[in-house]
Amino acid sequence: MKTKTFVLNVTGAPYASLAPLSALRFAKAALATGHKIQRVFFYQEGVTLANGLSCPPQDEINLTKEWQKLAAEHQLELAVCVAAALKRGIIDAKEAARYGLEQHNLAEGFVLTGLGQLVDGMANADRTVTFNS
Amino acid sequence: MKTKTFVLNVTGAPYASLAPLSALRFAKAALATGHKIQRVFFYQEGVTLANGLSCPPQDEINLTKEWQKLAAEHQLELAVCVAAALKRGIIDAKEAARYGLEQHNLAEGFVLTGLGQLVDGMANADRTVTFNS
Amino acid sequence: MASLHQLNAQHKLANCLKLLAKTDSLVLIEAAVALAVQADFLQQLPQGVSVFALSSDLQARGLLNNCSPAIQPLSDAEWVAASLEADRVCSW
Amino acid sequence: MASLHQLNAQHKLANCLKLLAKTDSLVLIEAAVALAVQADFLQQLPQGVSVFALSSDLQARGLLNNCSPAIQPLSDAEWVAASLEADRVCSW
Amino acid sequence: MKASNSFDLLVVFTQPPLTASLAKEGLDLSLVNSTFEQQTGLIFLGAGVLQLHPNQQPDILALKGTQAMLQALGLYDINQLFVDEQALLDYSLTTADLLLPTESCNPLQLQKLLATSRNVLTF
Amino acid sequence: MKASNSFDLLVVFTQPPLTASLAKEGLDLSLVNSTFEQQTGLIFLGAGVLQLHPNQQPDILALKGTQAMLQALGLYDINQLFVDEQALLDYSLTTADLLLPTESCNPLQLQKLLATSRNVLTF
Repeated sequence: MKTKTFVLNVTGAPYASLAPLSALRFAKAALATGHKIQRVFFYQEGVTLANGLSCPPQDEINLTKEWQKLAAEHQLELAVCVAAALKRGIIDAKEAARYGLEQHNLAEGFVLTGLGQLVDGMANADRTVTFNS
Repeated sequence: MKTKTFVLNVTGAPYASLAPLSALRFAKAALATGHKIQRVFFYQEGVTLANGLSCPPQDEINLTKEWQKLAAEHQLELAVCVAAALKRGIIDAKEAARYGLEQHNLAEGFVLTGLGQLVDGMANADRTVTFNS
Repeated sequence: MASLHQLNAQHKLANCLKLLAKTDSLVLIEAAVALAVQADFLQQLPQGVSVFALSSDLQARGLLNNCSPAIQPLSDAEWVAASLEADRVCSW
Repeated sequence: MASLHQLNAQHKLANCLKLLAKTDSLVLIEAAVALAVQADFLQQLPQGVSVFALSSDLQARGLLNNCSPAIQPLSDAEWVAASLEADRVCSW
Repeated sequence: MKASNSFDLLVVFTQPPLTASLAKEGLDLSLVNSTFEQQTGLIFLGAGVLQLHPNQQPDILALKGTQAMLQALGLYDINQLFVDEQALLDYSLTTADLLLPTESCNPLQLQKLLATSRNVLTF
Repeated sequence: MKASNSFDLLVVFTQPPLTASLAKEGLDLSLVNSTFEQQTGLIFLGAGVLQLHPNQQPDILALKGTQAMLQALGLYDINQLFVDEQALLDYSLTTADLLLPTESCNPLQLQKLLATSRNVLTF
């Protein structure tokens, strides 16, 4: 079987949708069957997965941590659309300083980036799969 | 006309829904026609309105600030369901300390509280109106 | 004991219709005002239901002039009044 | 040049059907697997469309045994393979 | 039939299981409502009847599901569950298949439940 | 007809105007896509045709709307807009009513657009 490259585009929020969970399942299955995940892009409500302050009940899955773990194991790029994130209050220390905010909340392992990274990914990957809310 | 009391229950997020905006319009119209808003309760995705780090584009409405302004003018209670908020990464300084987090993001004027405040409000107000996503 | 049904999305109509009694009222808000200009919308409702749509939501989407004459546009103040005239508001 | 349509909510079916060609495939995921046990679902599709549903999503909701025999349950690995067999994935 | 009872709060479930955390948050509210001694009635409407489908295994997806909360309803004196008769037909189910005892209602009965309850929330 | 063209990305709008920020984020993506010299086609499907309805006044709600972005499409060489023929009928519209020049397509033509495009995103 030939190795293929995927870009995953996650647009649904945790709790309001199953998008981050379905994308996680897809990513794990793709990696397990020998494929590559070139980039995971978080757009629209999907950016809220990158909120590092989320505290789910202890007996429930923590999707932000699951994605961080998978990304660390497989060197995945977790790219968060900066415009969508800032609107929804997902912000890193650098942007927070620029906006005069004393706090920040972008979870470790996620990077704020432009929409061009999604376009570039879609143009170059073998397959783009979107996970909507 | 007799003055009536309202409880508003906002369950939809800004950007993903118009719930916070419609509830704001309803609240302003109710106050302008002589009624009282006993409590505004934010539940489910509605809790994300209380994210104090949101930075909408400058030419777009900032719904968090609009609600803060209306609440200050009319001494409105902006009650945020604590369980729904913690899951979604909306947290005040006190809860952040309890969870060992260095950052927090609950916007000023909003208070984390239990679901009982919604039940109590529904039981006592003349009318409850929900704004869903 | 009539209810005011508050509908904010077209796809919720099917469930709303299950609880919509002929003595109830329906107010279209947000993007659901698109139903007010849809050809076969009114015939899906039980006879006797009063149908409203928020004026500002219609106008914002350019639909105020296309709205069916059987649907009454409401100002925000009239919306508040309608919520009090009914015995309860059922938001979908 | 067939597409795999990925449907995650029942209410999106009407729009999906507008772009679903008879040579395309459809995979039901998340809560849309409820369609797999709905009486009149299959007759709404064009003849010839292959219909899949994610096994785990069916099982999690107790629907695996009730699923129509015309609908093929897919493991997550088969889901990945199906996305590559098609020329593109259209997520609703 | 019980459908003539009057409730302080009617909670309406409209989505299939594991659609976001909607059903869970609706059940949370139902339980809290009951601790405030408010009479609570539950309606399972449309695809919402699947919330009561047996053999659910949410752990397959590492999710929590609502089975434990549904089982707890009785402890909170929430015993009045109504299901949409037409939805049972649509999904080839009968009340005997469901996780909990329920009463099957036609549209007029469902509408009467709404007409006699003080408040209503849909999930 | 243009519907035989092949696009790098097909962007499908399915929601009426001012439904969350969906349409805005779809248009943002379309414009960025174009700056990467990717051919972009737009389909307005179902209630999505109302995105092109004239006389929209989003400022009534203190919202921004997408009119300016729609007008900018031409500057980004995005000129291929396709609308769902059936949806025009459903909303009693013709292509002449719409904000921008579009091509009305039947289901087979819409399906052909999808079949000849590399990627597709729905909003």
